[in-house]
Amino acid sequence: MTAKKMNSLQAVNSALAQAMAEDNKVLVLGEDVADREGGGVTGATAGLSTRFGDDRVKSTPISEQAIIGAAIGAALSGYKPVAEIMLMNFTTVAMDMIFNHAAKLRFMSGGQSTVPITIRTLTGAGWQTAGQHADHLEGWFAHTAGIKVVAPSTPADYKGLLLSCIQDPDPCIFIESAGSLFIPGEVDEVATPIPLGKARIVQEGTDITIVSWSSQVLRCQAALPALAEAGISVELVDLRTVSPWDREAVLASVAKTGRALVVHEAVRDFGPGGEIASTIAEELFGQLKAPVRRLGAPKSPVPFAKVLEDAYIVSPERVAEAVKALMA
Amino acid sequence: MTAKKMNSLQAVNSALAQAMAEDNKVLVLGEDVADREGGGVTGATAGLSTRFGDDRVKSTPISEQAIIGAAIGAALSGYKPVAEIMLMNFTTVAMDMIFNHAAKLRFMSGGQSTVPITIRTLTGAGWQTAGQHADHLEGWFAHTAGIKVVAPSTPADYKGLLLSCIQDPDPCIFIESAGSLFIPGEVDEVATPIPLGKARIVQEGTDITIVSWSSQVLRCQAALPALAEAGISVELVDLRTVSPWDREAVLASVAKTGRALVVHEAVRDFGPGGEIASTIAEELFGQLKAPVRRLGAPKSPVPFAKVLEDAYIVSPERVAEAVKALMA
Amino acid sequence: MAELSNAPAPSQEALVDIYRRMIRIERNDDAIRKTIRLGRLVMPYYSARGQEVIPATISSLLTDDDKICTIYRGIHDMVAKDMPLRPLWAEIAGRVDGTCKGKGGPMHLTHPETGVMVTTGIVGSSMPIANGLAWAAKLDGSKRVTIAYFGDGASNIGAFHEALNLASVWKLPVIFVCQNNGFAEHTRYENGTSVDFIAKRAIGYGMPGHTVDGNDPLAMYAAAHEAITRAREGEGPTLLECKTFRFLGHVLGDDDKYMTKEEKAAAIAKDPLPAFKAWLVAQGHATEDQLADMQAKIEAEVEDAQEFGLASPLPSVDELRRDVFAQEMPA
Amino acid sequence: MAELSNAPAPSQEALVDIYRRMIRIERNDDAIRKTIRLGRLVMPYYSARGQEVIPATISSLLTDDDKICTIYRGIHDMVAKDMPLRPLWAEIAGRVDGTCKGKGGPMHLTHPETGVMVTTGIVGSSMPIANGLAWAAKLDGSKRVTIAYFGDGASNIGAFHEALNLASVWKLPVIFVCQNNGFAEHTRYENGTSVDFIAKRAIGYGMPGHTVDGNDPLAMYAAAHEAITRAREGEGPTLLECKTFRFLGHVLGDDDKYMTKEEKAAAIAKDPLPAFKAWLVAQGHATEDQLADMQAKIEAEVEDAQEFGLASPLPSVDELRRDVFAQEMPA
Ligand SMILES: Cc1ncc(C[n+]2csc(CCOP(=O)(O)OP(=O)(O)O)c2C)c(N)n1
Ligand SMILES: Cc1ncc(C[n+]2csc(CCOP(=O)(O)OP(=O)(O)O)c2C)c(N)n1
Ligand SMILES: [Mg+2]
Ligand SMILES: [Mg+2]
Repeated sequence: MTAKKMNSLQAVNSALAQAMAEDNKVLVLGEDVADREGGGVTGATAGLSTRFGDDRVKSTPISEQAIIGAAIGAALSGYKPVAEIMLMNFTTVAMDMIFNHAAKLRFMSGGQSTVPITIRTLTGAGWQTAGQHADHLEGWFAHTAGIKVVAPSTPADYKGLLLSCIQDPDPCIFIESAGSLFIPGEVDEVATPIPLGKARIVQEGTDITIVSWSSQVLRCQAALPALAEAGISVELVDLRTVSPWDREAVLASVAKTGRALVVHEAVRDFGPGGEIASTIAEELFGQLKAPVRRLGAPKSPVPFAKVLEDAYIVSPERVAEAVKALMA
Repeated sequence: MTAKKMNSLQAVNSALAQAMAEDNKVLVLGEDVADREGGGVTGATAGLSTRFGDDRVKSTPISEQAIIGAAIGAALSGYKPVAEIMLMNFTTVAMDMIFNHAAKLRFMSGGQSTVPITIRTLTGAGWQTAGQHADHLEGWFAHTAGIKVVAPSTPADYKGLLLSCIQDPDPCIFIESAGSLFIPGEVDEVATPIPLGKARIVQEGTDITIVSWSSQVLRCQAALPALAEAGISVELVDLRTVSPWDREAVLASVAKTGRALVVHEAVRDFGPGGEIASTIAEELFGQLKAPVRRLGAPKSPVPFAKVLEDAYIVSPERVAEAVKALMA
Repeated sequence: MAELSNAPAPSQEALVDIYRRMIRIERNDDAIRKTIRLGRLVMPYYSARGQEVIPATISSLLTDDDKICTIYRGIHDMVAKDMPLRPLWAEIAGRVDGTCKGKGGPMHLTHPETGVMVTTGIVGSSMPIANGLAWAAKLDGSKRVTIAYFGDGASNIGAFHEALNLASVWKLPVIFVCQNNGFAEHTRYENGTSVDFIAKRAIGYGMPGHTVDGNDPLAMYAAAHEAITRAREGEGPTLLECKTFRFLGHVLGDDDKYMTKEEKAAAIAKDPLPAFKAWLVAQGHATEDQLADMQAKIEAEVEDAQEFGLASPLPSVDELRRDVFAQEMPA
Repeated sequence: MAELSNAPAPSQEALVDIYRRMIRIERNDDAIRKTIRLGRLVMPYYSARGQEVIPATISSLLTDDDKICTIYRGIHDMVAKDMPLRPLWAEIAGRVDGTCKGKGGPMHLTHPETGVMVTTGIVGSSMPIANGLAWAAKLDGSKRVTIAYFGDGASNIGAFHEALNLASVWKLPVIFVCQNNGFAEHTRYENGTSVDFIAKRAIGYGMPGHTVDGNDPLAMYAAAHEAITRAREGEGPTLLECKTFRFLGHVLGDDDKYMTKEEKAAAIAKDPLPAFKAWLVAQGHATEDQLADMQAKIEAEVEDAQEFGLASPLPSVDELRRDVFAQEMPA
């Protein structure tokens, strides 16, 4: 297999092209996705309509409910649509279609309906897009029965996990995040799907487990050299899939290290970290050397000013500090 | 103060009438809320338009985005609108207005905008309304910066907390729940607002703390006699406000009992219980006699068949079982 | 009952078939209501009594391959589409032999074999999904069409707008059928809707829109024929506003306070069922006997379905772990 | 530039005032772009260069009491509404003296004193909120009006539909102003919108709708005057579709691949700013000198605002705990 250096945005494009070439049931729809419209505002879908035709790659009006509705209906008819919701905050205008329909039709129909759609959506602080363009809402979707939540951090994972989402028989929300989108890495030109629900051990260690996902993994990774210098052996687990999450991998790691820190970019309060932290605390009760701690954004909308946005995101320094505090 | 026997639905009506009489900035809007339309499908708003006029109590088209939008705009102009979204699942069609606007305008405007709206919404399993009419989504809102989440369980609390929501300067979502709506209780005819963010100790105890809210409190209460008989002294805490939640009261209680069970009707997985359980485990690390456990709905849409719906809800029996297991 | 000049007249067979669908809807509805009143069924029930003509006529022009998306008030649409009654009854009784194994219930009945693809309890949400079904037909190179049923109140929600616009831009083979019964729950049409005829909204989407007497099978046939033909021939969507009335209020048990006794009585007096039956006989399209025979068969079918449904076993609680995802969840 | 017969002609003062607002928009936009290019401002910038006439004309008919709700591409609307430039610049620079203390940024500029109530980054969401502001005006017994600004692409989203319907049913004093620049991000009007004129959608809401040349101050004045008068007199909402063009693509830096060089050049050749200026002078409404003087003052104002904004202090991180709720959150 030939590997190529590309960033995560290019990996998304590459995954879409591979999936469309391998399976002609795969469709792409969303605002500006066709080449007539420039192949997406970020270029994520560039070239696809030219290569696979305007029938399979369709630009839409600004109508997120109609986008997800069209994807659901096509999925009920045997297609595998990949719908782009430009930014995660815009899922709120399509939330009925996602929550009440895409996620529930299989159950409500007693298994007759299958909705193998993938919703690609971008989010994340760091680009000064302020309060309505950067929320990490994976916690909402993880709390939703019937939809899988995928949040990669590296180009290879963006590609391999997107391939899995597209082929998965269930609806998946695939979260692309500002903090990781343009970081390059090696990606196979013809990639093997990476199974959903399986975590990746970014670094093995013995003193403490850090559990993270999406761009936040990179910020945790950035904290590792300082921690190594401080003599702390960190095991960093990238969940990759937030729901269903890899309980076994996480519990095995914490059982070994005895300490855990859960870190996400989403707001900490009532965030997805609560599930993971409370599961660890419950399952490993009496075996932990320190309380399980969670780091996340403050309970605040994403701010505009750079100085505030920087403080909003959990920085590598704060990760390092928290780890040191837990080791103390 | 004269008290009257009424159920929680009547308490809501009574609170609205009291609030409208006391403050002519209070408005009511929503589908069918005016008396011309029968004063609401459940009668929650019956009599209000006749008493306070059709200008202040307005029935709307089936347009939840327009309902919340109108409430926000009126609130920005000094009014205190109480918007009804008939059922909580329908908040999904208005989620942009709630999440991106109502909750964020104060912050994004640097404090210039104030959005004192109350969103009343009904939900909860038990009425065989199946997959799209009964979800408890308080976890989503509790994860949202800028909105308060209130979930009463008794008629007196329905009234007193709704009065507080209406007068509160921040947007509040007020959750009415099937399992508690028709249970009667004593309510003051002219009631005093009950402060938001303060839990209620339903029963004092020394062995274990149960934390719950909304209709689930009643199911926990129903488990108390059996537990008392088993010789277990339970402290039952009704949070009343899910966000901001009463950390002090909960931590004080668990510090005393050394054991905690968090129970809600919402789906357990990535549910609001995670915040509470992980906070307890973290703050009281080393002081707990047993792991903190959470009970909630399975990760499933709400099912139709009664036998499934019954199994979906956390029953008093399951609460009792879980308590006993923690005491074992 | 005026025959429209520029539309093909339905054949005798088609007329009788429409009546068959109507009476099947009505007999089934009657049985459901009786069973609920006896306490043998427990469910929120949104009867469509009075609205039979609309789906009966439309379905007479559809095949099993054609799809419908309907709503909580949609059992008439399904019965018109010839969905079998046994699994329907088992479903509304919450039993394992239900179309949805008892997990969906009356608001989410689903039966892909007869084209009943989605039943939604969310106002307006049938429409965006219908577009997707229609898009798939187009991709398949098939001539099948999709019907999105919805109410007058639903024409005021955002999903309506987005769906009609997309359908028009993409020229989808979908027909948006508004069953305008004059009320949205307790709200009278004009108190929620800003335009005198919902069909006028079609202008805003560059698509044909027609207001039809939804109680008149011939008018409905003409309008539906035109819309379905257009869709099959790749000419795109149509909005049909079919005026009708629901005889039993919003939900069974509704006290109808929000309407006058007179208007209700007047509407019921125009009940299309006996009227159409009398017309069929008067025109010689069928004899009283033939229709009585047809009705008897339908009543037997309904009775059989009722018995079947109520005798079907209750689902196991393990069902809560099934069909959430394709893969069963661990216990 | 044709004067419409059935509308009051704007006075000389009004004409010059419209020009003043236009040039204030343009000079400010120019300064923002230069400052961004110099790297002294970092923000996503959605220039409205080319669309000045629309809010300039409308604002000339408004008072400080009248409200607007606008969008990410809305700085022209605010400047036209005479929002002071110092806090505007401080805000887009993310500083404490910004209208929003640097927390909202360019997409959420807010200035209630001049009626700039909400700026949203969500397509379509200005409209439902504008209704509430209009409802409040009605409840107050005030004659103030609210303007909801939005783009052509926004006319395809659900919020548009719900807002226009409610405004009509409630007869709200609101004017829906669609700044139709022919593109929604990279999508050409006709590829996303199913109707040739967005104004036609007004028919579906029983409200007046007009398509106007949004680059023609006289046509805009006539249409805006009529709509605003209607609203003030309690006759309800109007939909105005104002045709225009954005000279600088969707977002600053956009490479415009999705349009032809020719159409862009043709649009820019019709730049309303120099045309209107020349017309004013030719008609004797103002002299070159007067307008140059006005421009110089505006440039000084812009320069001052820029300096002020860039010199203002950065916010403290404590701001993350403030204004989330009315009460400051504990550290
Ligand atoms: C989004 C949403 N809002 C509100 C409701 C509650 N609701 C159920 S039916 C109904 C009335 C619908 O009226 P209409 O569309 O005319 O259909 P009909 O019931 O008359 O057939 C309402 C408001 C809902 N189901 N979904
Ligand atoms: C609900 C939603 N969907 C998508 C977007 C992304 N987006 C931002 S601007 C825009 C185009 C809007 O076009 P138009 O309404 O014509 O306004 P213009 O930018 O041309 O002024 C899109 C799709 C958004 N902000 N909100
Ligand atoms: Mg109706
Ligand atoms: Mg535009």
